Amino acid sequence: AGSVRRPEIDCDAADMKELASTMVRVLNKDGEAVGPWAEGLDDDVLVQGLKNMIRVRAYDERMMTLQRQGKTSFYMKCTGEEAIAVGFRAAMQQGDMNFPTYRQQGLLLSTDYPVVDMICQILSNSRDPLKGRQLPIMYSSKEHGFFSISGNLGTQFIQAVGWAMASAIKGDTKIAAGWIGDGSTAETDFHAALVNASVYKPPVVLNIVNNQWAISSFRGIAGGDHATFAERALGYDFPALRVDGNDFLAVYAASKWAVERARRGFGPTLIEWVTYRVAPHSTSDDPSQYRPKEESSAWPLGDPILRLKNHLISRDLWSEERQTQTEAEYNDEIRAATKEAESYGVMGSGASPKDMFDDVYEVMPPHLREQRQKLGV
Amino acid sequence: AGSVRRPEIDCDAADMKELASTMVRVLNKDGEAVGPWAEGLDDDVLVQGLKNMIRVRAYDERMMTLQRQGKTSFYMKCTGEEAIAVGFRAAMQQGDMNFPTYRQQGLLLSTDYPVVDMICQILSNSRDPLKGRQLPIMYSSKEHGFFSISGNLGTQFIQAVGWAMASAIKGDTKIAAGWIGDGSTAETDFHAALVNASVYKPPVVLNIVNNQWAISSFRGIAGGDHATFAERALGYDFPALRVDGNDFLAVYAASKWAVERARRGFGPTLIEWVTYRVAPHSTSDDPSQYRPKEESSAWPLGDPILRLKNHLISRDLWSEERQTQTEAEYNDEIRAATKEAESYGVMGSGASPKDMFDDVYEVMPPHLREQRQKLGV
Amino acid sequence: MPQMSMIEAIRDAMDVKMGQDDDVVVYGEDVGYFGGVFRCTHGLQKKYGKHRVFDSPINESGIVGTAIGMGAYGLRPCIEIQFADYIYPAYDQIVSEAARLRYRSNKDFTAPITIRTPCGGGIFGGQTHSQSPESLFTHVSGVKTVIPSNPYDAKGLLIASIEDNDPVIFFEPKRLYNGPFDGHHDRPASNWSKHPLGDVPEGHYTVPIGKASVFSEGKDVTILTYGTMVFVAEAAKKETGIDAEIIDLRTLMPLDVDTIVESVKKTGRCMVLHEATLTSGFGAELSAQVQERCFYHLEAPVVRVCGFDTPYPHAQEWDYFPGPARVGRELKAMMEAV
Amino acid sequence: MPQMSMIEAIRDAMDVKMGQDDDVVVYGEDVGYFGGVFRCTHGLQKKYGKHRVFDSPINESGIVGTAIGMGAYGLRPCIEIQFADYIYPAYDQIVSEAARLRYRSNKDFTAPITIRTPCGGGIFGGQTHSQSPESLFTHVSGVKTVIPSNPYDAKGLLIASIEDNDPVIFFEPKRLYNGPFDGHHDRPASNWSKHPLGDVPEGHYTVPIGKASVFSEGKDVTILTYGTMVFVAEAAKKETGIDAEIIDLRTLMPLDVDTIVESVKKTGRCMVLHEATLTSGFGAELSAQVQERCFYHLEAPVVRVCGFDTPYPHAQEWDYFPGPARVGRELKAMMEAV
Amino acid sequence: KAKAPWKPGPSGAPRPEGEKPIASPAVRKRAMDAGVKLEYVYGTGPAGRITHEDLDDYISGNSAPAGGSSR
Ligand SMILES: Cc1ncc(C[n+]2csc(CCOP(=O)(O)OP(=O)(O)O)c2C)c(N)n1
Ligand SMILES: Cc1ncc(C[n+]2csc(CCOP(=O)(O)OP(=O)(O)O)c2C)c(N)n1
Ligand SMILES: [Mg+2]
Ligand SMILES: [Mg+2]
Ligand SMILES: [Mg+2]
Repeated sequence: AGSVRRPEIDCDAADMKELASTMVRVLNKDGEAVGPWAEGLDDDVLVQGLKNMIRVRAYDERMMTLQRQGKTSFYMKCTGEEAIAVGFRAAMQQGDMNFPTYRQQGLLLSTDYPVVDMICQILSNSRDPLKGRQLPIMYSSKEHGFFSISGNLGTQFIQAVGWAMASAIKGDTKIAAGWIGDGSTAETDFHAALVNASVYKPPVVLNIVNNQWAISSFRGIAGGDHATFAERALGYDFPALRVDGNDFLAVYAASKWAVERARRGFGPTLIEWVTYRVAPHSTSDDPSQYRPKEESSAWPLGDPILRLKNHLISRDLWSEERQTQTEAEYNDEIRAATKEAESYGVMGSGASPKDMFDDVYEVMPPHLREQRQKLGV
Repeated sequence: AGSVRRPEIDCDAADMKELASTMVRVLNKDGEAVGPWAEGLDDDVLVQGLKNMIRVRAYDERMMTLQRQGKTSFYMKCTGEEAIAVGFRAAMQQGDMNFPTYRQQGLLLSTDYPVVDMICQILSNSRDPLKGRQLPIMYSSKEHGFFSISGNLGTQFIQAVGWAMASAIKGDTKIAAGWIGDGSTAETDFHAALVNASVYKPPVVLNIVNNQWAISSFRGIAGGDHATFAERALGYDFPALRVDGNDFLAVYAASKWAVERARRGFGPTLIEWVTYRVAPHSTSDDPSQYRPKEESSAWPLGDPILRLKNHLISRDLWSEERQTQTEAEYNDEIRAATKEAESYGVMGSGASPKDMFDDVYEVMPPHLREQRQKLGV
Repeated sequence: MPQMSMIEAIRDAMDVKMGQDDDVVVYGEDVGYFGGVFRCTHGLQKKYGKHRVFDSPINESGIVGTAIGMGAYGLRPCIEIQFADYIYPAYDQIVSEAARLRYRSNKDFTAPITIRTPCGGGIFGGQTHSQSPESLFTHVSGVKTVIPSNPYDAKGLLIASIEDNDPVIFFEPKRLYNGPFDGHHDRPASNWSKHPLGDVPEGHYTVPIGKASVFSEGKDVTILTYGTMVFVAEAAKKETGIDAEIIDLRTLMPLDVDTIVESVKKTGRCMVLHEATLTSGFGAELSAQVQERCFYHLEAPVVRVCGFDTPYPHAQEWDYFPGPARVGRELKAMMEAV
Repeated sequence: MPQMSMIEAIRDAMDVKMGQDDDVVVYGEDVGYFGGVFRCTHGLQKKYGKHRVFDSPINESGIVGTAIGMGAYGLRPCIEIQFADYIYPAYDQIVSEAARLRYRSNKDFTAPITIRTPCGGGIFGGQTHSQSPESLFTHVSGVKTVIPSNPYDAKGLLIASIEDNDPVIFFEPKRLYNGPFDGHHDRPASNWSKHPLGDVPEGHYTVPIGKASVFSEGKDVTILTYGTMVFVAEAAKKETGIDAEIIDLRTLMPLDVDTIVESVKKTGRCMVLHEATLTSGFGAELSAQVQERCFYHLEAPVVRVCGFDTPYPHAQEWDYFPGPARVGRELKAMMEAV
Repeated sequence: KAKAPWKPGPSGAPRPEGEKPIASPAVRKRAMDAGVKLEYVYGTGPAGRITHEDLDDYISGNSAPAGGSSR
């Protein structure tokens, strides 16, 4: 920890190439914050970050229970990866836009987006903000800087670049953040994003969440065994960082750097967040078929919540009691929210067939009106 | 010239990264061959290379005349880029396969592929080996290691990787070569090729012909202004070379290195050939609309034919007389071939409507038979 | 009124919209400095600056992908795919993203983008500069598909497309760029400057998306067609003397069913005519709808005259192209059907 | 005879061909070590080694692109796209390359590849795990399109596809993987082990590409359908008591026109039934052809019963799905037409 | 006012006994509106197809009589 330098915010890409191959880490083995990336991190942000991570984990556990109870068909956890979305969100501002994957619930749970609405989306019930049209967890909230999630991998990486180009075209200072998984970097739209980021240098941060697995495929199947994913940026004339994604302080520090760089007009940054997918890919997945059980229980890189907690306790900013209490509070919050959400229906009950025909276009064209009428809804 | 080291054939990608940023060049300003890449180049190959380049240029000029005479609708020259295809082909063996672009006529003209057939393809006449179905210059010859050219940019880069994977799967020693233009590296299939080459390490050489222009777009519009195209390989764990593509000796030496590396099982290489598109993009193009006239007349990097000729003359392997004589010989050859080809028809005359329906499938399905019958052919 | 070619009319539509609305941006391969390989954006960069009119990397997926992002931000990109044959790398972005965005986000995000792309054969362009892939888009819920046949409609429809809040695929029949084309490639080309539809008003006007036009009235048979084939139909009508009613659909999705039904009910006969490959072409949808909606008025089967189920061949272009002779033959045959 | 699920039958087809022909290779996302998210390739890597059965990067364009290269070399790749909804990034490679290669090279190169991909809804998969994009391929000259409805056909057709020298898109209706499905999602699922079409011979056999099967004879009305909807049609037939002749097309391109025409000429009525979106779906082509070929025998309009022109919604899946109730209603209505 | 079944005549190919009548939808519609059952109408068109004229003849009583002597 602490050994990687922190370049100036406007450092030339060519002058910081080694940061694509090393790893930014702030917390050392003893939980101390060390090195240049440890500087200037606001304690309040760290404490709030811990709380948000606890909230995310409480949410994930509760939603898993819902799925096991047959109240939703599908869920995806981000266990072990909480620091990344939560830490990154802490560096963003109102008006910035994320183009997230399905494993970035932490972005939304770090805001005041109503958790009941999130659960209603998962239950596809009568209060589902997306009217039952989307698979559970595919949230959308423009107001909260969370672009509609797509089921198609990689497509949104380039959209983030486009959004940032628009911001630049309008002389705006808002920034965009693209999100992609290690496996999905193989998708061709990853390249589209890098090329366009290279040519137009828009204010975008391109985040690769390298959790080592893509369903059953190890990162090597995406070409990430001997080269790092961050090194993909080396041929595109913009900088890359490789960061310990389970070290909240490193995440927050690197995010701040890249977000500020973008906002001040110095262009895009690619960040590889090194982490580990502790959970199965989704509730439809059984990882025991393809990876040794010990691997996930060993929890490579450590539990990000535990690491931050220990750090904060060592600095007297936190305590075991507050930890226990906070966990209980969020469990209660989520339990209550779940209860409320369930009152609007579960597993699609409450979704209306009428809603099926709306919003395909801004104005319903005659053929859809005809189809709806024929169905009698 | 001569300053870039020549790594061992099995050198680790990680240990030769700087070769993506420098430029391999063998001929110095005085036309002497210098440095490690100058070693072991067969004089016969150089002389034959010069001849082939002269042949290519004679062919290009003649085909332009055909187009101006209205005997074909379309042509594309490779003026100034002759060394690349000719030099690369010299390093290949029978059985290897190229996946060329439309500017690699030199690959075919370096073999014994009948030039009359090439011209018949351009004329879409009754002897056109492709039966008039393809745009002029979109040759195909399996026997001569020349994969059917596609009008769609970039698509064949990944196909070359697949062909090489097949060779490896079968324990074969044949290698494949992919070809792409600087502008086309922006296509998403470029990334597909790099990712798959990275994961499977098949025996393929991936050639980028950086002639600085893509129709009206300068290389910067493909992200190649501050980073080199060769550097694109840095994130994919296989080596890249950046080579003066107008220096036949450098081309041949680098090709030999990469081809041998692939053949001996050490995996793919990306090569950026730095050159300059002297000609218009195609006969449909007018570059005076988008680039200063002086640029192309300055002929950046020099005329590859002149450079090789001077080198060979300085070594007494060639003479002005042989140059003049060879030019005349190839002009005569091509003129005669053109005359013969024209006797089979020009501008599509001689192509049969019946051929339109064949070979869509191996066996003509009933609906196509019906359509053909209805047309009465 | 100014006389414009289709190229000029298309350019003028963008010019008008860019002048009115700062959120309109224009880009694509060779679109900026050079002004497009067909010159449709010529002069726009000079007028509106490099931030609003620019060159793209050769990456169709990126062109559409960035446009979706810009649309989500609040811009109104009008982008060019150099040839419709090269739209496939962007197909995923169009189908999975642009088309679905409004629906899946419950209107939280939209993609008000216009994708201009030249289509169709007749310029000796071979398999990869001649395609008409419109039916690959009409199957996709959430996109609109527009294809004008003349300068007046081109300008009005392009302005309407840019103003539309849904993604529009705007096909430009390249054979018509410079003049109307009756399908007789062996006769001298004519020019829009001599055609009434080359009269294009200055400034802002729209031709509504979703409305067909009766290009030529008639009572014997209805010809449903669009783009280049409108003028081929007209030529076949003249040459056969069959009193065909030619309907220029102009918009394929949403389709103007009322105009179609009214005409077919009147004539009792219907030909569907397009340049695209027959099987699963848009003609299949038209034929199906006509027989669903006008069944008991039909005196003869709905006939499809289309490109053959082959790639668009280079040398055999005019055998492939459904020219006036083939259309005429089919017209006569269907008038004889009892 | 062994009893197999569709998954087992598909796996067995690959096993048989890999055993017979060293040139057959199998790959795709999660296909190698894990054996595929639907387990269709389970055990094949163990049996044939990592060189012949392997995992791909998540890059559909690369999966198809490499397969084309391998095909040109002389292999016979049988590749998997994890869901048909994710085939679009590979669309360019399929349309512009695989489909055109034989033609444009005058047979110098061919692409004898098989692209397996699960399609269709009914598993609560939402918009991006439920699509049926078959008509986007039937429009493409040069590819064949196959879609089996049961284990016996699946094995025989997959073997035929792998042996075929043209590119084949092989759709696997995922709702049928484990058992026939009559469209009543609220009733207990049934299992192939209790169905005669779950009887699958060991070893090599083929079901010919291009031949439909008369799934159920009848004389009142012809139902043209395929995949999941075959069993829905059967359920509607039972529930309404209407004596429908159900034709399982099995191959969409090339289409078995003779079987269709014979049946419709006999019944005089025709319903086209599929799960894909109505507009420009394959039903449009079927409807057009039926009216072209059987016009004077039709006693009522050809009716299309299809998915709606919307994305496949998640919660409203069973409203979208053309289930036995909707099919039955339409059947009754069309029998009343005179 | 049902008439007797038709009998094949010289101009149309024979339509086998018991097979359904063939006619365009427009003819079918007219017949339906006129209350005529096409089974009884003689077809002179290709493959015994019933044309508008056949229907006119039938309605005006000019078609082949029952028992079918020649026209
Ligand atoms: C275009 C496309 N191809 C395939 C899939 C199926 N799929 C869903 S998630 C996934 C793995 C993604 O792995 P990664 O990018 O590493 O993200 P992670 O799940 O690890 O967060 C795959 C293959 C898809 N959704 N979209
Ligand atoms: C997919 C696709 N998009 C666009 C085009 C149109 N196009 C043909 S050549 C060309 C420029 C290619 O430039 P480059 O790759 O640098 O090759 P060069 O012509 O310089 O050899 C373009 C844009 C195409 N053929 N295919
Ligand atoms: Mg992952
Ligand atoms: Mg170039
Ligand atoms: Mg619009």
